Formats: sequence, structure tokens, C-alpha cells
Amino acid sequence: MILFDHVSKEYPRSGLALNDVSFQVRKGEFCFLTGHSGAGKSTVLRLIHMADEPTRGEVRVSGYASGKIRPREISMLRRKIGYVFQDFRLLLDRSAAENVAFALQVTGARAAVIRVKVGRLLAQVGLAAKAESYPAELSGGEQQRVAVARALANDPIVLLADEPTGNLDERATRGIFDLFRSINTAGTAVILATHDLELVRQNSGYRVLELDHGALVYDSTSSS
Amino acid sequence: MILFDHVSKEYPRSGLALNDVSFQVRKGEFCFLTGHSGAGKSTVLRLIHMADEPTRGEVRVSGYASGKIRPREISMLRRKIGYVFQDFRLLLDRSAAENVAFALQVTGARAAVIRVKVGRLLAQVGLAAKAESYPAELSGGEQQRVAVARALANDPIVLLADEPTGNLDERATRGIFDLFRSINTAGTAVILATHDLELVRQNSGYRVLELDHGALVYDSTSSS
Amino acid sequence: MPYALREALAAFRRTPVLTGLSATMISLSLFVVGLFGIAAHNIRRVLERVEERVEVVAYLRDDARPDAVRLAQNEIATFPEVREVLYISREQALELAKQELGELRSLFGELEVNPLPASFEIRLKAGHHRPEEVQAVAQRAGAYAFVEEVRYGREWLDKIYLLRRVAGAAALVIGGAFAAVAMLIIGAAVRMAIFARRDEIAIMRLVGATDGFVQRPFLLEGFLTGLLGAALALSFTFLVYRILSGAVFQLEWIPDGWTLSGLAAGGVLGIGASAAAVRRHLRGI
Amino acid sequence: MPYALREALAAFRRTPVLTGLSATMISLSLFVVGLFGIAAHNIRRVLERVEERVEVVAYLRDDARPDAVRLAQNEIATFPEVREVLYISREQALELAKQELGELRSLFGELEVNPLPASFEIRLKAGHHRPEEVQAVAQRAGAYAFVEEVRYGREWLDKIYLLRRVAGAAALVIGGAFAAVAMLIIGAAVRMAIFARRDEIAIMRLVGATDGFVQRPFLLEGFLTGLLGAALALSFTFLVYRILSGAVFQLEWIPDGWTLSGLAAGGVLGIGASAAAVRRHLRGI
Ligand SMILES: Nc1ncnc2c1ncn2[C@@H]1O[C@H](COP(=O)(O)OP(=O)(O)OP(=O)(O)O)[C@@H](O)[C@H]1O
Ligand SMILES: Nc1ncnc2c1ncn2[C@@H]1O[C@H](COP(=O)(O)OP(=O)(O)OP(=O)(O)O)[C@@H](O)[C@H]1O
Ligand SMILES: [Mg+2]
Ligand SMILES: [Mg+2]
Repeated sequence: MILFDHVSKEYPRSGLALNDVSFQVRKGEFCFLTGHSGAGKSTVLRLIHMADEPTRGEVRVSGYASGKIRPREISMLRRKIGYVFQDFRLLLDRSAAENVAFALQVTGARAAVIRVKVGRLLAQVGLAAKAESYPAELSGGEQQRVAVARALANDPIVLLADEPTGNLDERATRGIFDLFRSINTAGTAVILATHDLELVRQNSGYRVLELDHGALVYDSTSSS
Repeated sequence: MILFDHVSKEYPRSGLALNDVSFQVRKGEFCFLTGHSGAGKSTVLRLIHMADEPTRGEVRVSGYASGKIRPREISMLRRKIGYVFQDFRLLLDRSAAENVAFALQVTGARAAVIRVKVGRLLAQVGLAAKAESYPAELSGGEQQRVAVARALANDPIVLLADEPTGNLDERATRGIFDLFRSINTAGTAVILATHDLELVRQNSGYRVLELDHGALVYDSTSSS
Repeated sequence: MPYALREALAAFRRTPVLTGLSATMISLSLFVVGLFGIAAHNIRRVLERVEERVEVVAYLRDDARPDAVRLAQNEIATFPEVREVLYISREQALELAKQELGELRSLFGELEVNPLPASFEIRLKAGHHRPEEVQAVAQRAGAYAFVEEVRYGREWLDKIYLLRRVAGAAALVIGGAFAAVAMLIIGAAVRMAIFARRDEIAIMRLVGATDGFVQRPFLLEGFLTGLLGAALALSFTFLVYRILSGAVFQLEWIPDGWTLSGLAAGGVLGIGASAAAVRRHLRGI
Repeated sequence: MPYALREALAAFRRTPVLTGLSATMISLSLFVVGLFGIAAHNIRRVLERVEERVEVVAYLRDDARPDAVRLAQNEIATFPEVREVLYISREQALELAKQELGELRSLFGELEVNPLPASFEIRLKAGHHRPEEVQAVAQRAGAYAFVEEVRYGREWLDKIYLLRRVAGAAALVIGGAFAAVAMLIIGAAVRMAIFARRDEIAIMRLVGATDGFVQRPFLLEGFLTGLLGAALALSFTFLVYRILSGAVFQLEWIPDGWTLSGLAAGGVLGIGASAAAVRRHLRGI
């Protein structure tokens, strides 16, 4: 469902952020994306999200190919992808509930449906009590959980999570991770970028992709 | 040097973020501040920074008392406090080097001095190669390291670090932590808010303050 | 589209300064246009009134026979362009001349003979003052044998027509310039509104909002802001009209059609400027 | 303060739209003030020229002795307010009257006697046209025995003075209104500039920048923007002046002092609006 075909990404001031990366992620797969700071993890997720185009090679997601996809199709694709951004990207002038609701409004969902779903999602991330708080009134970890709730709103077929537990304590991390696992069990593919090697070690059953200076240096599926 | 005297902080929509917290941090002390997400860690640091006033009780920092301090004194105090913000707070229209330089310009430092110092600081956090990059061109971990460099720019007497390694891999985390330790050895007090219990366990010699729902539930100094 | 409307209204609440500024811009520019409209309308009215007073004067020979004169007077009155025909006798002419000359009146007191001729003053119907029409009437009146000479202020008439044409051109040029400036200002205000919300827009697109979905609230907001601005401008214009009208000149309020056009123009200006700014700026986010 | 200057210039580079808009606002408002200035200056000049033509006319008795008249003429010419005294004989008066009456000229051809008196036309020096002065000259000229009557267009003179006073008041009111609007617009633009950089300002304060340090670049930027706007306005005004002056009327350019005041006003307006907006807004960040 996600295919990287000899993908390189070059930024003007930084040189190669990705260097000839090829891999494939199947429907319903769960996969860790690891690597040191600046290795290219976020860049991989941005390319899947079609927020950037590869300099060389091709990215295919759910039948759409980078370079050929049209603006409208990008919008449609994004509704099927849940993305927990590393820096949250919440709308600062909307409450937690409104931020989650917004991802649903975009698809034209009905107000009654939205209300019920938003309530359930916030409860799942442990923020039912903070539904009416604005991002500035939330702690770092609480903002991160709002971002997770929003990513799950549209029942995505892929969930991209960029460091989704960087601001969370162990208990909250476990809660979020369990949530991802149950979503994965229900058929959603999950790509989780993290440098929390502890988390990766504790869940050694899952596939691991490791980046180093933009190159894919380890893929547990192909090596094992 | 830092004194919390029965401090409570109440936010309109969230209730008590801090509840009757009292503790003291001496010159040159190194101290972890832990607690679950939303426990009040960032709130403690914000109060030390005089970015907020306690609802009850008093905060004293370097001779200044909350409630009595005047705007100009707040500016002067802040120049003596290094603060690594949880959400980085970089100036988006300035390069990494300019962001670090800005903290020095504020104090009226000379351009030649600034140039040398900025170069050394960026090298210390491992970002010498990215000096001219803008925040949008940096990875999450790289932004965090710029924030660390800026916090150290004015040779602070206290360093407040809010989750300074949340976006960093193990190696970078170790590098930053070693940097904090050497600064501490040189006489700067450090308060490091984190939920990376691994980091706390690995450095068990240091003082630990633990918050739970706004209350100070553990202080390794007073209990041992 | 209840979502777009809700969002547009929320924008007013969230950024009152920005919205207020845009509305003020629109209202300022339309206010100037409004003042200009009042001026243009009233100048037109004045010209019309002056024009109405254009008349043809036919001077009669001293030896004209009274019954022929009376016959001719009735005949001329039936010309399609003519409203009425007044007969001014030699004595009446002298009386009028004395009144008009004022200071030099005493001069006539010493005259032994009345040097002035009798005349017809031919008044024209409203809307029949075009130079050609006036000339036609003058020619037909001049055809009578006992009419010595016909005068009808030809240069004066030409001047009025020139003035009207100049005023019309000025209206077009100045009005157009102001509309252009207004568009620029509104465009800048909208661009700034988008600039202020660029993070918001970027995030909307990241969660899968289509361009149309992102744009609609801005367009609606622009439209409402424009309408608000136009309403403000109308109020200001009316206020100034009332103040001026009472104290300085006698003015007429602009026709209702113009008022409605002004409101519509505000809305169109707002939505047009929004559309241009949104479309141009969205590419950059 | 090289830091503030560097920052202010950097602001131009970073947010050209915002800065451009502010400058445009200032230039628009000063442009209007400039046009008004040209109008005011030229109206004043016209009034001065009209005023210069105000003269005192003394009508002489028909039985005045020529040598007494010549003596009086020389004597009146020595009055401090008087520039020259012309003697108009009865024949010259008739000739002038014929010329002025135009159409009715033929009337005089039939006169057997010349009804017009001889007169002195007394022209006054520039700057001596105040109603009191003119009246004083008229009184002294009227004191001669052979002067029958003195006329000096009293109502006319009063009207000119009234017009000048009305024009002065209008200048104050309209100019003040425009300056107020300009201040508002610039204030809004600066407020928006600050709004757009509120994150930046918040961060500056978090790293220990004093309020003065934060404000200075904004003030300097406001000043430079104001200066730029004023220069633009001056160019526009000059352009319009050249276009109008050639094609429509004969106009004079405003005095140099006014030009400099305009530039200064731009800078002061910019810095003032910045200061107000910065101070008000900084509290909220
Ligand atoms: N827009 C950009 N312009 C220029 N360089 C960029 C841009 N985005 C990323 N980079 C560079 O590309 C490299 C990879 O960045 P990326 O964000 O993918 O790293 P990452 O693996 O997510 O790191 P982290 O764990 O610190 O978030 C970095 O060196 C970064 O500086
Ligand atoms: N400005 C504010 N207005 C209202 N509530 C606030 C505000 N800032 C913080 N809070 C609330 O106060 C509580 C403590 O927040 P704080 O940021 O101190 O938590 P934290 O310990 O830093 O958590 P994290 O580890 O997730 O960053 C949270 O419940 C938060 O929602
Ligand atoms: Mg990243
Ligand atoms: Mg926090």
C-alpha cells in the first residue's frame, strides 16, 4: 500500500535528507521507524503524506503516485491518512474538541456524528476533562494527545505517528501505544517514528526500519 | 536561590495546576523534576521564570519575589536564567545562529563576542553544520538543540530545561545531558523537567522532585 | 453551507481588529465614492435646472402688426419642443432693462426714446434642450417676416454641454481611481488576514481540507465585510449629506438605485478582493 | 543604535507586504493632504490677486477746477496705503462704459449728453487691503470739496475676507480629519504588524529583552515607513500638480517649507502611530 522506490530527497541548504531509500509497507502492517536525530524519519512521513515530493524516485500511497497526483487528490488521500505531527500542529484558536472535530468537518460529516465521535476520541486519549481547553491551556503531553485523537478521527487506513510519545510519561505512553495496537488490529497500518528504543525493544515482535543519515540501514523483515 | 513557599496556581478552565508546593533549590544544585503528563512541571518552571504569578504563596528567585518584581527586573532576571522551552520557541524568521545570537544581543553584547560564542555553542550541541538553517529546515531534534544552545548563551546562573531531550535519540540525549552536567559543575543550578525515568534512574545521584496532580509528592533530599 | 458561514462569523469574533480594519477600508473608499456621488448627482441637477432656463428670444420689428404677432405667438406655442411663448412689449423690455442695469438705471431716465424692441421669449419643454433642437426652434421662429433677429445663447448652451461631458469624464476617472485604490487596500487587508492565519490554513490542508473548503469562509467573510463596509460608508455619506445640506448648500440625496448599487459594490469588492488574495496566497502556503 | 536600525531594515525585508501597506497608507493620506495643500495655496494666491484689484473710486463734480484736481491727485498718491492714482475724464468714462456694456452699446450712440462723471481710480499697495485701511483711504479722498461720492466695493471686500476665513477654517477641519484618519490607519497597520509578529515579541521577552529593546525597532521602522510614505505622497502630489497645471489651470507649487513639513509629518505620524500601537499591544502579549 505504501511503496518507496529508490527515493532520494535533497534540501537546498541541508543536502541529502534521504538517500536511495526503498521499502514497502503492506495493508495492516505495524512498523517502527527509528534513527538518530536528523536521520530522515520525519522526511519519510512527509513524503507519504505528499507534503513534499521526492527529488528522485517515486512514492506510491494507496494507488496515488508522487509527481502525478493532483491537488484535489492529495486532499482526498490525506483524509485517509492519520498523522500525529512531531510538533502537534494544533489550531491555536480552537479548543481541543474543535481541533479534533475539524478533521471531521473537512470531510463533510454531520454535526451530530461529529459530536459523538469527538467525545469518544478524547476519552480514549484520556482528555475528556480538557475538551474545552485551548492549546495554550494544555500541557505539552496533553497537546500531543489531542494530536493523536485528531489523527484517529477519520478511521484512517494508515496512521503516521511522528514521535507521538516524546512528551508523555511512561503510563501515558503505554496508553497511547495500546491504542495504536488496537487500531492496528482493526486493520489500520501504523508507521511509528521514534527514538524511544526502549519502546521498540519492549515490542520486538513488530517490524523495524532504521535510518542513518538518510539511508535505510536496517529492515527487520528483509533481514530475518 | 529558588524558593517556593506554599505556592498554588489555579487556571480558570483547569483548576489547580499546582497545589501548596514548597521547596528550595540552592546555588549550583542539579535537580530532576518528574511527574506524569499534566502534573505541573512546566508550570513550576514558568513560575520560576516569572512568566506567570502564583495564585497563592510566593516564589523567590535570586532575590526577586513574585508579586513585587517590576517589568524591568523581570527582563534582567530572565537574562540570568536559561530556559529550554518544551515547544522550543524559536524565532521562525531567523537562522539557528541568529536565534542563539538574539539572546546575546538582548543584553547588548558586542558583535564580535557574539559571533565567537554562537559558533562555540552550536558546536557544543552538535549543530555547527546547520548554523544557517531556519527552524523550518531543521528536524525536531535539531530545533531542540538550538533551543538548548540559546538557553546556555548568557552563562545563566540557573538553567531550566523542560523536556530537553524529548525529541532526541539516546546518543544525542547523552550529549546534551553531559553538557548540562559540565555546566552544573561550573556552578550553574539546573532544573530538568522530564518523564524520561530511564534518564533519572541512570543518574540516581541527583536530587529528584516528583509532582502528582499539582502536589509535590516526593523530594529525594528531604526524604533521604 | 452552514460550516463556511459559521466559520466566517467566527472569524469576526476571533480577529475583530483585522475584520474591523478591512471594513473600515471598504467604508472609507466607498465613502469617498459616496461623497463624489452626491456631488455628481447635485451638479447634474443644477445643470438640468440651468439648462431649463435656456430660452429662445425673437426680437420683433417695430412695424409688426399686433394680430399677426398674436397669431405667430399661438403658432410657435404648438411647436413640439416649446412649453410657452411670452410676449414682451417694448415698454416691458425697458422696465426689465432698467431693473437689470441697476446702478446705471438713471441713464435711462434721461432717454427721450425707448431704444428697445418688443420680443417673444420662447421657453422650451424639459428634455428638449439639446443644441440641435434649440437651433431648430430658433430657425422656425426666425422665418416669420416680422421677426428681426433670433438669439438663443448658443455659446452658453455649448458650454453647458461641454461641462456635462467634462464632469462625466471626471466622474469616470476619479471614481475608477478610487475603486482601484479600494480594491488594492481590501486586497492587502485580506492578504494580511490570510497571512495572520497562514498556520491555520497550512494545518487545514494537512488534515485534508480541499482548496474550496479552505477558501469558502474567507470569501464569505470578504463578502460580509464588504457589505458591512458599504453600510458604514452609506451612513457616513448620509451624515455628511445632512450636515452639508442643512448648513451650506441645498443638496439632494442620491437616487435609491445608486444606494443599492453601493451596497452591492461593497459586497462584490469584498468577495473579489478576497478571491484574488486567497487564490494568490494559497499557493504560497 | 545599530541593532535597532538593523532590525528595522530587516523588517522591511522580512515583511515587505506589511511595510508596503503601511507606507501606502501614509502616502495616501499625505497625498490627500498634499492635494489640499496645493488647492489651499492656490486659492490663497488667487484671493491675494483679486484683493490687489480692489480700488477706491472717487467721482468728481462736473464743476471741479482742473488745477485743484491735479493737486488732489498728487496729494492722494502720497497716502501711505496708495500705490497710484489715475484720473479718468468724462470722455474716457463713456468710452469704458461702452466697452463694458457690450450689447447695449448702441444705446449710447443715441445719447445727446454724456451722463457720466470724471473720477479718480485709486490703486492700493499690496498688503494694504484690509477693510479698515481701504475705508480710511476712502474717507480721506471723500474729504475734498469737489469729490461728489466715493465708492470702494465694501461688500465685495467683506466677502473676500469672509471667504478667506471660511477657507482657513475648512483647511483646518478637513486637514485635521484627514490627519486623524491617517493616524488611525497607520495605527491599525502597525497593530497588524505587531499582531503578525506577536510570537516573535513574546519570545523576545522570554529571553530577557526589555520593553524598550523590543519597541525600538518598531518605532524606527514606523519612522522610516512614515518617511517613505511621505516621499511617495510628495511624488504623487507633484505628478498630479504637473498634470493639472499643464492641462486645466495655471497652478503654483506649494512653498518649500510646506514640503519639508510634509516629510516631517510623515516621520512623526509613523513614529507616533507605532508608539501608540506598540505600547497598547505589548501589554497584551
Ligand atoms: N524543509 C527543509 N529544508 C532543509 N532541510 C531540511 C528540511 N526539512 C528537513 N531538513 C533536513 O533534513 C534532515 C532530516 O530531517 P528529518 O526531520 O527527517 O529528521 P528526523 O529523523 O525526523 O529527526 P528528529 O528525530 O530530530 O525529528 C535534517 O538534517 C534536516 O535538517
Ligand atoms: N495557561 C493555562 N490555562 C489553563 N490551564 C493550564 C494552562 N497551562 C497549564 N494548564 C493546565 O495545568 C496543568 C499542568 O500543566 P503543565 O504544563 O504544568 O503540565 P506538565 O507537567 O508540564 O505536563 P507535560 O509533561 O505534559 O508537559 C495541565 O492540566 C494543564 O492543562
Ligand atoms: Mg523528526
Ligand atoms: Mg510540560
